Amino acid sequence: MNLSRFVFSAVLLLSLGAHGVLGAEETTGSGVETAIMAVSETSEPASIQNLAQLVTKAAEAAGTAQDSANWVWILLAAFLVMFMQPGFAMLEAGLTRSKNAGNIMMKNLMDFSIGSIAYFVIGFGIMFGADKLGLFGSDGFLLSAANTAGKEGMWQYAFWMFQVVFAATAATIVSGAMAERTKFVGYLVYSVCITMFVYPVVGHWIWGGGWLSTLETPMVDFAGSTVVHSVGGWLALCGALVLGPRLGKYGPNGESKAILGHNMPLAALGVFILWFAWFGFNAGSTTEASQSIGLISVTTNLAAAAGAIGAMITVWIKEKKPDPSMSLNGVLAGLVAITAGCANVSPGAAIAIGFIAGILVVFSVEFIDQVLHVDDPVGAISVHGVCGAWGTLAVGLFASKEFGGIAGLFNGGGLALLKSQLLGVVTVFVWCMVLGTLLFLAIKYTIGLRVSKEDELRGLDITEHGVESYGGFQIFTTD
Amino acid sequence: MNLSRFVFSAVLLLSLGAHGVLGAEETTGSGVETAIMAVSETSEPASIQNLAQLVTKAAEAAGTAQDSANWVWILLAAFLVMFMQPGFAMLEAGLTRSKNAGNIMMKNLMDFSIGSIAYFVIGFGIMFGADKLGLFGSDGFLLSAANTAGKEGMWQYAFWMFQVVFAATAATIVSGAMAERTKFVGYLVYSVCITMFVYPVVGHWIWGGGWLSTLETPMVDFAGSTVVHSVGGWLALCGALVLGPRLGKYGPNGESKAILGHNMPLAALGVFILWFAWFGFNAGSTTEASQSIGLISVTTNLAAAAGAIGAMITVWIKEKKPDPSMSLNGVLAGLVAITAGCANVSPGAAIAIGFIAGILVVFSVEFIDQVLHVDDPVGAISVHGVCGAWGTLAVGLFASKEFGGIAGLFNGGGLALLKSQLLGVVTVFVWCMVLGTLLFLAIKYTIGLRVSKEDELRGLDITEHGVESYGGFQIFTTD
Amino acid sequence: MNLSRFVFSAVLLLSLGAHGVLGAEETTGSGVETAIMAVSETSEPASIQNLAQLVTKAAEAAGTAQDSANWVWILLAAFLVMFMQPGFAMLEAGLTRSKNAGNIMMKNLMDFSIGSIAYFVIGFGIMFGADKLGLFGSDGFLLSAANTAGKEGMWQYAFWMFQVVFAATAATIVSGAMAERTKFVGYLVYSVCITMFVYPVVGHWIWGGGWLSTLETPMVDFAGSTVVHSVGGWLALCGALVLGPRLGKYGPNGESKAILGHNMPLAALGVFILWFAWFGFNAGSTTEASQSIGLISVTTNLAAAAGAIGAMITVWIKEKKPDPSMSLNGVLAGLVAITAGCANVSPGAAIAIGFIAGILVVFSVEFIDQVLHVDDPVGAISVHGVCGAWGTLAVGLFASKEFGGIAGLFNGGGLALLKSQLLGVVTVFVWCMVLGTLLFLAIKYTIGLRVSKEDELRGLDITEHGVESYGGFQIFTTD
Amino acid sequence: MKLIIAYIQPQRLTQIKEALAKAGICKMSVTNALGCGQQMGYEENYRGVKLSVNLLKKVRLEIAVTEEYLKKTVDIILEAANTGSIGDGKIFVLELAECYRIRTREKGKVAIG
Amino acid sequence: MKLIIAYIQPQRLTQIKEALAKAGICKMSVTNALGCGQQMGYEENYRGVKLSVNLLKKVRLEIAVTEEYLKKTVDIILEAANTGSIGDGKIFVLELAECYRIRTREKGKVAIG
Amino acid sequence: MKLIIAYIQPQRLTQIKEALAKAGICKMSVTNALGCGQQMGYEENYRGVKLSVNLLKKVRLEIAVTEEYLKKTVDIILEAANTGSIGDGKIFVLELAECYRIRTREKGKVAIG
Ligand SMILES: Nc1ncnc2c1ncn2[C@@H]1O[C@H](COP(=O)(O)OP(=O)(O)O)[C@@H](O)[C@H]1O
Ligand SMILES: Nc1ncnc2c1ncn2[C@@H]1O[C@H](COP(=O)(O)OP(=O)(O)O)[C@@H](O)[C@H]1O
Ligand SMILES: Nc1ncnc2c1ncn2[C@@H]1O[C@H](COP(=O)(O)OP(=O)(O)O)[C@@H](O)[C@H]1O
Repeated sequence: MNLSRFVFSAVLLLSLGAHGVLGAEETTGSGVETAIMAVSETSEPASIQNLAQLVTKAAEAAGTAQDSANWVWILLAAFLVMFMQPGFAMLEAGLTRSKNAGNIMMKNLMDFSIGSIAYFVIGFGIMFGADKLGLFGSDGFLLSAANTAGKEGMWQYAFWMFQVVFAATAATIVSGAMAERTKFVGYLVYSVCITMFVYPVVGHWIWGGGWLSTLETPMVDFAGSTVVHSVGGWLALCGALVLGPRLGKYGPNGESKAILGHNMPLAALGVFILWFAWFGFNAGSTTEASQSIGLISVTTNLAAAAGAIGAMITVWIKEKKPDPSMSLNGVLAGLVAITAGCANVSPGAAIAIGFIAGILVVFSVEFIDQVLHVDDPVGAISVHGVCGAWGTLAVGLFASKEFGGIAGLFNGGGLALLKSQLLGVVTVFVWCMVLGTLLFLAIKYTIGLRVSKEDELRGLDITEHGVESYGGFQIFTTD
Repeated sequence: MNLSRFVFSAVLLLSLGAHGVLGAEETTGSGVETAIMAVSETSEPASIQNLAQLVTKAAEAAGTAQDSANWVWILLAAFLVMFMQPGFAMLEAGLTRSKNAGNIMMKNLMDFSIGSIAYFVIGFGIMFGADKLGLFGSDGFLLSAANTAGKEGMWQYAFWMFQVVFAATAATIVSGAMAERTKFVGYLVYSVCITMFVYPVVGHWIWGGGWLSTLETPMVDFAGSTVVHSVGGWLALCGALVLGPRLGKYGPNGESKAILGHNMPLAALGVFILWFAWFGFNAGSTTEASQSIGLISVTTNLAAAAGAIGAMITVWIKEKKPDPSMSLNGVLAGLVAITAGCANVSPGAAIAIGFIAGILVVFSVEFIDQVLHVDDPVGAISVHGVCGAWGTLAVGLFASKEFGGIAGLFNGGGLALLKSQLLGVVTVFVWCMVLGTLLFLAIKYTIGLRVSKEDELRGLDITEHGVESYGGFQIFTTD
Repeated sequence: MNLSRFVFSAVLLLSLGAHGVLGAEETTGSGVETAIMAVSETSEPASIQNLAQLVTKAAEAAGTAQDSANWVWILLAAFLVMFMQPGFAMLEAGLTRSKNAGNIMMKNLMDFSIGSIAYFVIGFGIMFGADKLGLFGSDGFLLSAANTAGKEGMWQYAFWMFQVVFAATAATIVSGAMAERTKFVGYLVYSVCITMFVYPVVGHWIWGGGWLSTLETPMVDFAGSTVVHSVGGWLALCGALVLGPRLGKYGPNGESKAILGHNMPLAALGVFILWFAWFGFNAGSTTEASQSIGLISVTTNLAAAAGAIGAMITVWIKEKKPDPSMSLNGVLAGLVAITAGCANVSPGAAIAIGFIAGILVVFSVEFIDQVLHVDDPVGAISVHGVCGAWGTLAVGLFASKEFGGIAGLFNGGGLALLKSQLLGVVTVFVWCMVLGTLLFLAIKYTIGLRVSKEDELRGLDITEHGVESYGGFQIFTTD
Repeated sequence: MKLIIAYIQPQRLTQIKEALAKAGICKMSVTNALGCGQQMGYEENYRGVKLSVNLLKKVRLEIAVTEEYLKKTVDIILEAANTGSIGDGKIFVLELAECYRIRTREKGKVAIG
Repeated sequence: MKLIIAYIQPQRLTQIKEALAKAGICKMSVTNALGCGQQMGYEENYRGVKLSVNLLKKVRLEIAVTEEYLKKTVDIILEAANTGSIGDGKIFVLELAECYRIRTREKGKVAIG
Repeated sequence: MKLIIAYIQPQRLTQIKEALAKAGICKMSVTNALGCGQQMGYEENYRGVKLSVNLLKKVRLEIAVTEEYLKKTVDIILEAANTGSIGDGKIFVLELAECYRIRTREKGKVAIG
């Protein structure tokens, strides 16, 4: 009969469709045969009962296929965000001196390594575990919520993978502002503390069901302008403050001196890598293969572009030359700023947010350097702290119902959202400044945060790691 | 009753399957509960009516899952193509002198940045807007065809993201041929013009429903050997012609002199990045997660490999040594050549196309340098222009019904396709040469296209951007 | 009637869902219209017959959607693994001297290029063709099993793409141990032999249905600790043995001398790229978009992190300084070690496996250098050979039923698995050492394996490729 | 006329340059050099192997002066380059037979400054 | 015998080498140097901070000659190195007490060329 | 006192340093240099264009010695630097008018070693 043929093929196809979940051992080819055999054995007559069963299976298969797409997407995104590590490493190395390049590599390598373990053991639980008082999570340590029994348990692995790379990003940001003078062992200690505690707490507040996400108008920080970038930026500020400027950075009268980076192509490569990886950061923050990932990629890209343009024009006007390192900072400024609102604003608004961030970053870098006299070799405080705050507030201005379901001030949403955003920005600032200052002071007065004057002059590569980074190259250094 | 249980679970699973479109805010975990509740509330008795409804939902879920895969694929491809920017930047910097490395970074950074905005405002509309006379598109500016109301509107965002990175690639190709002597502000201007107008018009002809795509035998340029690469290559030729050679490139008797690149590992890194990213370029041009992406990746990879081998052998025979920079060009030659036909030819044909491209690029580089006396530091004209043309014509020779549904000369398809390919190659050449020459001359006689002799000698890093790229490194330069 | 409306929409949606397989030419937009038209034409009354047909189509669409996800995943993974090539190239170049950097680029470029062709022509058939005696495959050369007729044929393309990048990885590993003294033409020859024969045979034994995969307790090497890495590592050992140490590597009394690498940031970039790409290597080895890819990514990441920590601590204790190059080796040690068991062990076990690998690699590097006096500039033998063997054995210890369905010694599985693992490790070691020694000796006594003393002193860049890699840079070399 | 060659610690270059400039000695040539002397170098450790580095980074100054500036120049360098620790470097003074300014083809004392 | 030390503009090296070769002077040693003199340097601007660069890239030639070649060599350099603008450089001539060719252990005038 | 300048093949540096050290001459300054002489250079080929490289890598030693050490030093270098092939380099000896040790402000012979 015709019908049973259909039923058989349906079962066959369903099995095929579903075989994505059968386990990895099985090859695609063999899946087909198994299915055919299964069908041959169960050739019962077609009935509405059978049909219903088949519909269920079809639905199951469709669900599984969507799950597969979700898994692929979140892991692709996680891999991309992991790739931010070399992005930051190359940028930081490029904008500092050659005598510290190996130390920078070690820092970026080890903060991700130690951070991965720390986030596995403690951080993830604090961020996404069962909420306590709206302040922190309290279970799920050691990935205990994950298991291989079913989809939910399996999802935990994928989700953790995505979250750990975010945690490592927050930690690695700090490194840039403290470059060229921080003791390696001190670096390791504060890096662990950040991934294990300081960052996860903020993450819990905003993403993990904590108090900022349960406000009447919950704070919107889609991919983490505040959660990741501001946290990194403000901690960088604490670190640079406690640490003090590099030798020779400020003259006797407090005038700022330029300390040139040693490798512009490396720095640019870093920024290109970051731009590339940021698509995973923002569009991946859907954590599923929804259709909004296209829109998010567009806003992300336009903001980055506008940020570069904004910074280049600003520095061109101010300093008469289009400074490469500032333009690179402009890209990151745009990216950091759009991170909070990438799913909530129009492409046009994304350009505005990015462009303003690009302008802001130039003034901020000069202000922090020349007025505050805080020495931040790569501009991390301005890029991540200041532009992260700006981007978070910008959601309160530019958010549009059409995109993310909630409207900001400029789109008729009134001040409600802006207030929540401001509240988030301020409390996270306070949290980071307090915790950060305590943390860095504690390290300073115990194991030590800064290398000796001689070590700084000779460079951390030799003094901290016993090896030069550019063996054979003649490098002219007068300090 | 048994049936209703099935129905319930079907609804449950459908909801799960479909939850990929529910918006990003919602976490996977909560989706399950919502679905269960929905089912409990609507526990009507099972009937054929219900069943049909469920089938619809199952079908809907399957469609959504496929959409998800498509979205993931096109965006993955777009990200990869975006990553071509550092590929080109590193290659160009590596093959030129250290005194211009920062300028090259700025050019590649800013052409993508400004190009993104220009393509958003104007270019995309000209390329894909409603056709006028088969020549250009006329609406869809500022992404006005995109919206969040439904799938089609959402798709526009993803599609734009994929297209903008192609536009930027065309623009950035030009940079290499004009390296080490172009005024930065002139660069910015022509770069905008290319992304905004010159490239989108050609794109419209071939991909946007323009006249070359409506020929009786439409031209086949699957991923853009002509649309992207030849356009870039011919514009590079115009640029290099108008600009003239670098100081010291040709001796008093017209003999060509070697100007060594400064960083071979950087150049090689660039080519490896481009090879990696090219999979997005070619296989992504399906714009959907179809099964042909495997085949396209295979042809792409084999052609690249054959191109490298072809170029290495050729230069080894001609010059007695396997020159690294030529072998790197060979990879790109193979990649550029297979781009048009990657979905239309067999793996064996791909090897042939790539291998010939590899041979071609060596002779072309030497011809353009030593006979035409056009100074193209990185070989962009040969790689993108010449091999782009070769690859486009090769489709007319090697295309096979089995792969892309249309046959070329060698597979019994006669001359029809070859003629269309030739027509496309020639008209695009003419269009680019005319527009390009006008454009570069206009810039030359207004804001200026070339830096002064002194600036060229000192290097563009210091004169155009006020900063050295390799601070501290002792670099021996006699020019 | 209500029902037929549902049927229509179902058909419509199914067409949409399935349109991913319709071929690449068709744009997404036009797919919709086609489907609507198709429905309008076939508006027959709804019946159980129709419904069954629709269910079949829904199931088909779901299957297709899952296929799409599988295709996307395996290709994404293949692209990532391809990206290992620059990873290895940068690492190897960074840890060796500047005078050989261009040669290293050429080697890595050409082994992938020539290897791609060799694996296409011969290797793939030997690895996955019809089994002969459990020892090698015997058909499927030139990708003859692939075709565009249906899913199975199409899958072959995708599968080949994934496999070729693995083959190239095995070949490229050898390069590092033989760096700075190998004749380029000799390199090309052995590289082809490895991709064409030595590697595919082992691949067949373990992955292609050969004897190690048909043991009572089949050997488990999920992503290739043995198949890829040990093969590469042991061949590297043969190569380094036959070749002898670099000039000046050992003093007159056999004391080992340090030969510094020339570019630490480049080496670190290489390792970061490898870490990133390794997610494709391991999680991609499911070859389908199953839910286990999350878990595999987690174990991979944790083992890499633990490897870095293990190596850093070990070298810190032994040598008083946290050596960057050893820490970089530690990452790779962890990654290589987890490769066999990434789908079969718990995250906690992954940390243990990686950490031990990190310790092991430090001792192994020093033992091979200072006791065996085998000169391996980048530590390839220790990283890939030794840690590959360790990782393979570790599956026999740490495997857990919960994860991959089979238990190792520590989880109540007894010695069965460990024995199979040991058998695999030993036989692959013997195979590689015998074949490798024959191969390298054959090359040595025919075309020659090592460059002359003068060429080695001047560097292979100039003598083998006629060009310097760092034009203009002042490099102080005393050898 | 004399040609003064001085090997100094790199980090003292700026200081010396400033001190000399104050005394009206603004012309000099600088190269980077490696020095080996009493300052014994240091031991690095690369991949488990000891590596003794005994060529240390120095900066080499070359300053042509007239006799009248000689003492001043030497004194200033002795002053500004002194850190008091081993490795501070040396000053060598050579007889300068002739000196030309390429631009003007001037010769002798006038060409020096 | 004399030892000629010349600081020149980098871009003139090729020209000078060719001119000297034509006159039969093919032996010389070259190092890169940084010079500071009347040519005041320039100001860069890095991340908003002024940076004055006053050590400019020069090339340093060292040529040992016999007395008879002295004038010729100096004249050729004066000629070929001259661009007429500040920063063209200097030529210093020192007395050369002795000269050896390592390969042959020759000594004195014969060892020079 | 004398100032010895020696241009040597880079690969001989270690050997020479060791030989000198054995003879108690441990102080010297080293720079990298490019040399052009009888050793004609070589031809590279870059992207199909001939490129003649005639500046070859050399290492330049500068050793200040007292008269008594002069012959010993020169002999050791002549010995240890000799490979017997063209390009082995030269030794130049200059009169050293004065010498100062910056650290101690010592002057003359005592300052040399
Ligand atoms: N006799 C010499 N010839 C050449 N250079 C010397 C000589 N003595 C010292 N130098 C240079 O001076 C530097 C400092 O010398 P060193 O002996 O370490 O310190 P100090 O002069 O303070 O005792 C050395 O690194 C070397 O560059
Ligand atoms: N007295 C000096 N001692 C050492 N080097 C000098 C001296 N005077 C000039 N030079 C070298 O010559 C270069 C050119 O000198 P400068 O004064 O700028 O130009 P000019 O000689 O044309 O007036 C300087 O950069 C420096 O390298
Ligand atoms: N007259 C010279 N002046 C300066 N440097 C010289 C002179 N002659 C030789 N040299 C240096 O010595 C090196 C070796 O000289 P070359 O003529 O090639 O070999 P050889 O001395 O064995 O004949 C040259 O590369 C150069 O650096």
